Amino acid sequence: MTLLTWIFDSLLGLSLLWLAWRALACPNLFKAIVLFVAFGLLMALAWVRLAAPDVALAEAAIGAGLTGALLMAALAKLHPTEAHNDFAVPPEKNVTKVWSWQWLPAITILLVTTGLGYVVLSLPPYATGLSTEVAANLEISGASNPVTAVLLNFRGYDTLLEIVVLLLALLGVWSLNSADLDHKAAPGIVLDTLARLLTPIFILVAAYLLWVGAHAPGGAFQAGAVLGAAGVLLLLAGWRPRTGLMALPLRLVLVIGPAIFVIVAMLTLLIAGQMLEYPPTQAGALILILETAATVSIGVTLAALFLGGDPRKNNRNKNHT
Amino acid sequence: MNPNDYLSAALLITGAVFFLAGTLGLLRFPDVYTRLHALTKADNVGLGLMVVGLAVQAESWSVVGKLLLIWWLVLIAGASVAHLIASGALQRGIRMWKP
Amino acid sequence: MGAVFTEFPWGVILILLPVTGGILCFLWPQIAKITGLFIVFVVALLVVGLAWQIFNNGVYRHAVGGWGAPLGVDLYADGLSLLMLAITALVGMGVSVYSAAYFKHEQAAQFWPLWLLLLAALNALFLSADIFNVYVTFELMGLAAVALVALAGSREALGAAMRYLLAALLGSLAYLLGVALLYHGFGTVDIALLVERAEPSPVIWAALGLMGAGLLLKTALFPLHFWLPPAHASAPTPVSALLSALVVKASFYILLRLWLEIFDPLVGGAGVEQLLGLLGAAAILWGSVQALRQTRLKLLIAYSTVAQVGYLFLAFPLVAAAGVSAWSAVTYLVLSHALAKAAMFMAAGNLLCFGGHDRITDLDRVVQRLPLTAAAFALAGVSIMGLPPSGGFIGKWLLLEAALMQGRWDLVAVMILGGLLAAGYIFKVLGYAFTQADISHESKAVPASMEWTALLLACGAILLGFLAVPVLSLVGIGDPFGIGEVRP
Amino acid sequence: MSTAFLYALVGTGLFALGLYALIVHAHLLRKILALNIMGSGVFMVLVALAKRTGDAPPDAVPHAMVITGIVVAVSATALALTLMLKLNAKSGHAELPDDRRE
Repeated sequence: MTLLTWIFDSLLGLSLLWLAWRALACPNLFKAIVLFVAFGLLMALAWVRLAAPDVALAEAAIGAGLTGALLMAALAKLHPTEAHNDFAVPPEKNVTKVWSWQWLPAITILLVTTGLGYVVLSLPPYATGLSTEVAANLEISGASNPVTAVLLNFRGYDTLLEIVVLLLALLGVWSLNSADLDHKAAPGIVLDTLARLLTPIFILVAAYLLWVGAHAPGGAFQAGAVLGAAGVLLLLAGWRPRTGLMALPLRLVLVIGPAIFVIVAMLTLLIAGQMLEYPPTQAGALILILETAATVSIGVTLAALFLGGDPRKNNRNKNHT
Repeated sequence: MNPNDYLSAALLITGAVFFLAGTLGLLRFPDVYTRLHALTKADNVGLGLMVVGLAVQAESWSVVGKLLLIWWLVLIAGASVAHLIASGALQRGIRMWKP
Repeated sequence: MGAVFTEFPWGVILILLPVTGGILCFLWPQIAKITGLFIVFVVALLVVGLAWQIFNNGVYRHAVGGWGAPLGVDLYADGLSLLMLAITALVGMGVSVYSAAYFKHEQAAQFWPLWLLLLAALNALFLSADIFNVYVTFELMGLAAVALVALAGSREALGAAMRYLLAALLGSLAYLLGVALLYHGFGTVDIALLVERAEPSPVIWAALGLMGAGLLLKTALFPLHFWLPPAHASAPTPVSALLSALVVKASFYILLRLWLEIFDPLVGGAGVEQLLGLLGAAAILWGSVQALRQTRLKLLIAYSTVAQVGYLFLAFPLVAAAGVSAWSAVTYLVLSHALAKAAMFMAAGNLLCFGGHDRITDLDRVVQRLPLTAAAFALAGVSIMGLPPSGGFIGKWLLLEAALMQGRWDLVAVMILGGLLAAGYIFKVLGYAFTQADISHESKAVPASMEWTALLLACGAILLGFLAVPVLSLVGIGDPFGIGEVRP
Repeated sequence: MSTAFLYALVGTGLFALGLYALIVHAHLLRKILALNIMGSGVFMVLVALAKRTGDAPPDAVPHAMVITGIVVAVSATALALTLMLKLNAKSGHAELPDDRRE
C-alpha cells in the first residue's frame, strides 16, 4: 500500500467516524439526517476502495438515497408546522441526558470496542474465504458477476427470504397507517419537469443495471432501488396513481418478486430435487427472470414505503364517511 | 506517462480546484442563496472538467457516453435542486444577504 | 407409498407453504381467514410427515441449490428441531383457531399475512444450519412480531412495539457482527463446518460475546428482559400467546444450538455456564416477584414468562455432571411452557373479552361465569408451577434432580422459591376468580372456540407429563445434545 | 496496517458510536439513525475483511451478505419510522415513555 492510498484511506475512515459522530450528536435533527446521507455517500466511496462496487451501488441507492428520503419524509411528518416555517427544525428538546451517568456506557463501550479491535487485528492477514469455491462454480452458476452468482444462485435462499422481509416491512407499514391519495399539485414547474424528464431515464438505467448485473456490478437490488427512486421522485412531484389501480393490481406488482421466487423454488424442488437448484444450461435465464421480477417488486415496494401507508385503506375509509 | 495522461491530469486538477472553490464558497458565503450560487456553478464546471479528463482515458465511445450522461444528470439534478431550495427559502421568508 | 413419504422434501415445503399463504392472504384479504387456517393445518400435517421421515431416515439435510456447505445454504433437522417445529405447529393451530374468532374485519386482513410469514420465519429458523441464514430469519421473525404487536393500536402497544423493534434490531446487529467474525475467522457460516474448523482463539470469544449478548437480548434473559413485559402484555391476545410461547424460544433455540455445537467444546468450563445460570436464577426470582406485584393479568403472565425463561438457563451450569437430565429438562420446559403460556394468555384474552378489562381484583366470579376459561387458566397454572402430573413438573423435576446430583443447593433453593412464588401469583388470580367483586360490570359473550382452544392447549401441557418417554426418545435423534459422547 | 484492517477497525468504531448513541439518546429518530450507523459498521467489518485476498479479487460472499443486509436495514428502518410517527400521533412524543424527561 503506497503512502498516498494510505493517507486517503485514513482520511476517509476518519471522515466516516466524524460524520457518524456528528450525525448522532448534533442537536438539530434535520442536520443530523443530512449528515447521515453524506455519511452514506462516503460509505459508498469506502466500498469502492474495498473493491466492492456492487455494495457501493446498493449503498448509494438504498443506504444513503432511499433511507435518507424515508428519514426526511418522517421528519417532515413529525414536525409538520415547524418544517414550513424554517429550514431548521427546532432542536430536540432533550437530546441526551436520559442517563445521568453517561460515562458508564461510554467506558464500557470503549473497552468492548478496544477488545473488538484487538480481535479484528488478530485475524490472519491473508484469507481467501470462499472465493476459490465461488470462482470454481461461477461457470455453471448462470452469472459471471460473482456477487450476482452468490445472491441469486449459491445463496439464493437468503435472497428469497430477504425479499419477503421487504414485503413484510410494507405489510407492517400498511397495517399501521393509511396513505393520502389525493392528487397534489406539483410544487412547481421545475420539479414537475424534472420528474417527467428523469422517470424514463431512471427506468432505462434500472433496466441497464438489471441486464448488466449478470456479468458486471449491478443487479436486481440496485436496479430496484433506481426504480424506487423514480417512484419517490414522482410522488414528490405530486403524482398519485389512479385509485382503481390501488387494490389488486398494486398488490400483484408488490408480490411478483417473492411469488416468482417461491414458484421457481417449488418447480426446482419438483424437477431437480433440491430447492433453487437450476439446471446449468437454464441458470442464466432463470436468474434473469428472478431478477426482473425482484426488481419490479423492490422498486414498487420502496416507493410504497416512501408513501408510508395503505392506499386502499384510505380509499375505503373515505367511502364510509 | 504519455501526453494523454498529462492532459487528463491537468484537467482533473483544474476540476478539483473548481470543487475546492465551490466548497469554500459553501462554507464561507453569508446566506443560502450565495452558497447555492457558489456550489452549483463551481461544481458543475469542476465536474465537467473531470468528466473530460476521464473521457480522454476512456477505452471506448460508450464509456465516454456514460460519462457525459453522468455529467448531464448531475447538471440537471443540481440545477433543479438548487432552484427548489432557493424557492423554498424565498417562500419561508429568508432574506437575501445585503453587503 | 413409503418411499414417497420418506423422500418427500417435507422440510422445504414447511418454509415455502406459509410464505405462499402469506402472499395469498395479502392479495385476497376476503379469504384470508380460510386460507390461513388451511395453511396452518397443512403445515401441521407436513410436520408429521417430517417426523415420519426423520424417524425412518435419521437427521434431515437439504442442500439448497444443490451446492451444499460451505458455498450454499443447508437445511438441517434433528430431534430437537423436529420438536420445535412440532410445538410451533401445535401452538400455531391453537392460535389460528383462536384468532379466527378474535380478529374481525380490517384487523383480520392484517393479522393473517403477518402471522403466516411469522410461521414461515419460525419454521425456517428451526430448519436452518447456517448462521447467516439465521440472521435473515431473525429479521423476518422480528419484523413480523413487531408488526403483530402494533396491531393492537393502543398507545401502550405502539410504545411497546417500538421498544421491541429497537431491542430486536440491536440483538440482530450484535449477532451479525459475531457472524462476520466467525466467517472471517474460519471461512464458513455453516454450523457443522464451523464445528470442524473452529479452534480456541480471540475470535471465538468475541463471537460468543456478541452473539450471546444479541441472543440473550432477544430471549429476554434478566437483565435484558426490559422490552418483554410491555410487548407481550399489550399485544393482541393471540399475538401475546405466539410471542411468549414461540418467538422467545426461537432465539433460545439458536443460542442452545450454537452453545452446544460450537462454543461449549471450545470454551466450556470457563465460567460462561455459571454466568448464564446466575442470570437464570436472578430472572426466576425477579420475574416471579414482579409477577406477584402486578395488578393486570396480562402483565402478570408476561412477567411469568421472564421467570420461566430463567429456568431454561439454569440447565447450563448443571450440564457438566448431569448432561442427560439437564438437557431433557430444557426440552421439557420449552415444550410445556409453550403450551401452558399460550393457554394462559388465551384464557386472559377471554377474560379481557368477557369483562372488557384485565384487572385481577375485578375478576368477579369468572369461575362460575366462564368455567372453561377458568379451568384452562388453572390447568396451565399447574404446569407453570411445576405440579405433577404436568409437563412443567417433568421439566422442573429433571432440573431439580440434576441440581441435587451436583450438590448445587443454591440452584435447588432458587427453583423451590421460584415454584412457591409461581404458586403465589397463580393462586392470587384464582382467588379473585372465585370471589365477587364490589362492583359488577357488564359482560360480553366469549366465542366458544376461544374458550375451547385455551382449554385444549392447557390440557396439552398437562398431557405432556405422561409422554416423557416418547418425547425424550424423539429429541435424541441426531444426538443434538452430544450426550452420546462422554465429556471429560 | 493493510486497507482491509484499517477499514475493519473503522467498522468497529462505527458500531461503537452507534451503540453509544442508541443508549443515550431519547429521540426515536436518533435511535433509528444510530441503529443504521451500527449496521453500516457491521457491514464494513464484513466487506473490509473480505479484501484479505492480496491482489486477487476479494471474496464475493460477504459482498452478497451485505447487499442482503442493506435491504433488510431499509425495511426495518421504514417500519421503525412508521411506528415512530404513529406513536407520536397517539402520545404526542417521539420518545419511548420511560425515556422521556418530564
